[in-house]
Amino acid sequence: MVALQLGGAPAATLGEVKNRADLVIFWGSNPAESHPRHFARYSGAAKGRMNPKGRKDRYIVLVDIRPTPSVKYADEFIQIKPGQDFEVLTVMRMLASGQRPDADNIGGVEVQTLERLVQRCKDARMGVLFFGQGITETRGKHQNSLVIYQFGKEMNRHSKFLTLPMRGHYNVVGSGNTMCWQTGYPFAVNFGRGYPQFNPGEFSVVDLLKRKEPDAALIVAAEPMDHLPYEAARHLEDIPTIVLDPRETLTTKMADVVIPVKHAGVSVEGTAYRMDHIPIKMRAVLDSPWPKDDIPLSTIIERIKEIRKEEAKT
Amino acid sequence: MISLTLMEKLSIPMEADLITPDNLHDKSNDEIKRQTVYWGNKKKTIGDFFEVEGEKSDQITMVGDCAKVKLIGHKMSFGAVHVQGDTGYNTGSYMTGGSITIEGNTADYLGAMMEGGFIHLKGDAGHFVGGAYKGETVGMTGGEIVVEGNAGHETGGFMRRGLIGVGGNAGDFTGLFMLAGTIVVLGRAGERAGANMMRGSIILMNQTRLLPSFFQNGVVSTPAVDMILNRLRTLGMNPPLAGRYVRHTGDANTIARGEILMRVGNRNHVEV
Amino acid sequence: MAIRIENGEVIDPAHGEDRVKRTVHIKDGKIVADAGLDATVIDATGCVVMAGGVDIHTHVAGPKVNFARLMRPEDHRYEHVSREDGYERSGTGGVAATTFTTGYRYCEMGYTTIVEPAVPPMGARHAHEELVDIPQVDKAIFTLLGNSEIIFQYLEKGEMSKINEYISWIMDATKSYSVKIVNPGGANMWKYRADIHDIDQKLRDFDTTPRKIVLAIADTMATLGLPHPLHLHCNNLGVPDSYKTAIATAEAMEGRPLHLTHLQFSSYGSSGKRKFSSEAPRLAQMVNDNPNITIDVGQVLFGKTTTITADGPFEYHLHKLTGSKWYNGDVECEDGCGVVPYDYKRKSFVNCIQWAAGLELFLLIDDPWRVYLTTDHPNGAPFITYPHLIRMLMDKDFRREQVEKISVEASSEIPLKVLEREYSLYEIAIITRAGTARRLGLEHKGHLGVGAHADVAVYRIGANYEEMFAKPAWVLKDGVVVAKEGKVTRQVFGATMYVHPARGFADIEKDLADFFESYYTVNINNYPVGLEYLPRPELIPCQVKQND
Amino acid sequence: MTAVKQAENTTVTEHVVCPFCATLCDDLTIHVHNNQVVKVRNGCALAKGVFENAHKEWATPRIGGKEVAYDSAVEEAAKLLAASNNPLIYGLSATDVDAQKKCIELADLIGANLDNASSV
Repeated sequence: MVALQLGGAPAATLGEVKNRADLVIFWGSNPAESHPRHFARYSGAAKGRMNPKGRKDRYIVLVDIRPTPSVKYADEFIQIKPGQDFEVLTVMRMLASGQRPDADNIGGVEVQTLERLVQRCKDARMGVLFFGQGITETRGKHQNSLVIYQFGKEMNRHSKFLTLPMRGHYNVVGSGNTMCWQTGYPFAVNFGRGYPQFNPGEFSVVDLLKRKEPDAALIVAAEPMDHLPYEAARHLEDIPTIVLDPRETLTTKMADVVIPVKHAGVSVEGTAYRMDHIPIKMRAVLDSPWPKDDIPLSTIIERIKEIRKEEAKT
Repeated sequence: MISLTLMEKLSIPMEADLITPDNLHDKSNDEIKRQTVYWGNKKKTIGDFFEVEGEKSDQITMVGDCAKVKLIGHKMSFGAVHVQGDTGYNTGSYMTGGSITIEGNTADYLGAMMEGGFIHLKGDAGHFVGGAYKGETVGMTGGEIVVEGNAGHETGGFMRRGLIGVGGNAGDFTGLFMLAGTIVVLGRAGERAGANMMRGSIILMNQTRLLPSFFQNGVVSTPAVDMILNRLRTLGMNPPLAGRYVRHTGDANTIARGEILMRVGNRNHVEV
Repeated sequence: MAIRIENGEVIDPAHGEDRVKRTVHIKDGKIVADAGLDATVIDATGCVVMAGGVDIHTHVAGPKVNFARLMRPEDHRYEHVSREDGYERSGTGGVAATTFTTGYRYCEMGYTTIVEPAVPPMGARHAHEELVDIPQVDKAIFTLLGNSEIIFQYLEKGEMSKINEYISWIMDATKSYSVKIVNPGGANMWKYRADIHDIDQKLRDFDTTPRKIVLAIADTMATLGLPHPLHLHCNNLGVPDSYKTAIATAEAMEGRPLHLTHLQFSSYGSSGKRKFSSEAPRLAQMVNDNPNITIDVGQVLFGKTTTITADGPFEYHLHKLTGSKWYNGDVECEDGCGVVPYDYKRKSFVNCIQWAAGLELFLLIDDPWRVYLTTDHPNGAPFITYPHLIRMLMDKDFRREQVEKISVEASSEIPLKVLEREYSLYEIAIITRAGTARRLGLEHKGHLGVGAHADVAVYRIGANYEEMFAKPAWVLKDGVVVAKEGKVTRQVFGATMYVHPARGFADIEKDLADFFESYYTVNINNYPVGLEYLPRPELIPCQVKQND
Repeated sequence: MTAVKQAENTTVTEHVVCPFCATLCDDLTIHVHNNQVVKVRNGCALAKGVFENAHKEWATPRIGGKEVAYDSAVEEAAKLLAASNNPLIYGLSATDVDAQKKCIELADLIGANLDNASSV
């Protein structure tokens, strides 16, 4: 996200990958385990307008620090040393503009191998680079995403080239979009002064909790006790914590207040955004005795307005 | 001198962008007490948190652990702020003149988007010293920052003019996207210094691994470097003088007019 | 609830009223003949009373607008709307403002209806989710169809009835109001990193041309009786000699109704020392000669903005030119989009020509009913600059002052220098509400006749026209006062207007199922946007001609 | 209608969207018997996990670990948040847009910090 804010990106919806991409690179991403049907529906075997034979019409490259179950779907596997993505991509940018580094091996990869890969990108009808947590959560973080976007943008001088992040939670893209149209920012927002301020680090969840700054927390459809670093999550044990969730989780077990809600996409309809920003309306298949989560949230909003009015009177 | 003494250590942070000589210099102590600060989600006043003493002045002294006090010296253009303790986020951001001295440590974004003036930090800084806020493509455009302790990642990111000296170590991506200006690190710099830099100079007193997009380009010993180090000396640092530097130019993925000078040998270097 | 607006000078061009002193009666959200004696009285002494503004083309919602917000946090950092100032919801401003802020700011200028003109069908659900969060105004979206591969397939086979059926289906599936074409065929070619340069150039994947695309869609729109005609962004936009393409496109229409949008961006020639010139006078002549054509200007004003368009190749061109940030978002089977920040500078020769060309269009097109005030928000400038633009049109001395500030080299080349025309308040009312409402086919908007929606703006005649139009004394939405002295006083939500054209031209169910299966990644059963996405839907009827 | 009642207490729903990862596959067919998912067609192993376990371990309204009436839990939440000087609202990534909008409205109202999984 921060990388996108710095330079933008060449992107497209996944159907473009299905219809036109003849070169697909997965970088720091293991779709076989994290997004099992991505390959069949969009990126690998999917048949499309210019790819009538599906898998046979595509060359697939996997770049990672170790072989993963996704390797068997790839034509080529490039193994790089952990934490060297930024260096490798920096060299790919150089190679794309006709420059060579002084070294023959960068991050555990022969420069010749990278040269071949860059040439493939240049020759592609449409090249796509999907990147995952293996690159966005290692040393360099958003700078790694940024160098990918830079490579992708520069590659558009030679070929149609797209760079697309593999997002995790099913509606994390929706939360970014909704926050963006209401506040201008996709995450890490603070309303303390009566208007939205944005500053990752200053206002992002892990840092706030590590610094023990919040004095109450409302957790909506998330599992901080499981997903956040413990040194951050443990502050939730010290402050009043309210959790809205359909199911019992580690977080509901420690919460001070638990409000059960319908499970979006399972027991209630609702809009979610796919990783390529396409909104889809989810369906419901089960009944649930609890209301949809926006209903208790609305009640809380109305109650707080009443409490504020009462306070103002006294 | 105006003296602000923090009455109680804070756990919830406060935005105190009105604590600048520009805003306080002509106010009585009672007026100062009535100035707005934002504490968490509440609108409060300086008087709610600080004892205010002294007389009208363009010198402000802050006493106490101000680690949760953000935006001290925000947009200040003259006078001096002296903090006898730590400060919070965004200290001296958008500052155009005057000076800030901090006896302790500070959080991220020290002197971010700074245009002029001087910041002297005795302790450690967070990330993005003299940096740019997210989305901005130009960071510090003038002024000088001295960090005696360590600095975090992306020190001097997007810097366009000015001088940053780090006495201790610096994190990764020092001088990221640097457009011009000078950064000196007396301790060790982390990885990927100068990534995407276009122009400007990064002077490192210790060896560090550079990106493959930097090319070695001779050994230099220039009066220009000595001038910069002398300047740091007058600003209270203790850099080694008279040395030779291996010159690396880059970043090859930009116009590549930047330089990273790495000192040959490491005699005299300050071990942190 | 009843209101009488008394002592004001009514300007209602739809009824030929020019500063007529009369009372405007309002009851139950409508203009009525008599609001009764117990009506609340607004004393509009010293004010003009107009219908609420109707913006025919403003990018305020949908995927690419949100990318513009996402990509530019620095655009929001310095401007905000705060709850401390009494607003119900906070937000951030800058050129791509947040939804609530957008609604408040339009309202505070006296606008009550806005149209988001460029939503790819797959983005319709997103656009409607955002429209729900834009308060104070009625709104609608246009669907982008100029690069639809489904239409291209039918065009190859000459199956017009299937195109009729598909467009009727897609209007319903997207709950949109009309059709927009952006760079017909160009976004499709951009999927190969190519573009279209001539209206008779063949596409790569399909045996068709921009000319055929535009004509087929225009004919379908007439057959379906959509209230607003084809809304077209021409090929070759933004480059020297773009005016030739605009003229060729207009001629190709052979008298069919056409709205050329942000024509300013298509009004460049290649003469002069710098091979870049304003050909606005020629285009103005073309509009004057062709009564089937209306335009909105897309005025450029100096300052920083963000360009947002479905014209993917144009944005790449701009990115290469400026080195700015660049977002590209191709949409499968449908269209594309690009986002690039831009800074229009008084020192830039090209920017000055662009600035002048827009004003020349305003001043040289004779019939105000066929030229509308827009900045193609935010492409030429953010919409909050409208009052400044109005002053430039109404006050020739002020305009001359502005001309003196631009690049000397440019100022010597622009025809603008000799234009003396000044818009009257009556004409401003036409280009900002009466004309746009009429061209949109909104019978209940843009005027103050009995039966109209009681969307009213009361402007106090002040020191200059910029101040006058920046802060109306009162704004009413559906008969309720929602802003006073240029400040929102009450949060309300308007309707979302949409059409539901007739069906039954052909059977395309199997075609669509096959097409979706083959080329889309979204299940056709999950594709259409239901009415539940429009909390306040307003169905606008289609006018099918009986003799067709 | 895509949900078809097949037998007593059994429904089959087609074109179901999988709320697990951001691939958001929308071609699942789900068989439900007695309000339990008994069969998932087209879904990957992760999707099966979501649907087949959906009826297990439902949360209950609680305050301090003790089960309470639903409204009491909501009321307690409102009181806690109203009293907070620096609240945090976190999550949003695994629910729908309506809930996300309400979270933002609430954060705006109470001057909260608001974050989602993008920052983690």
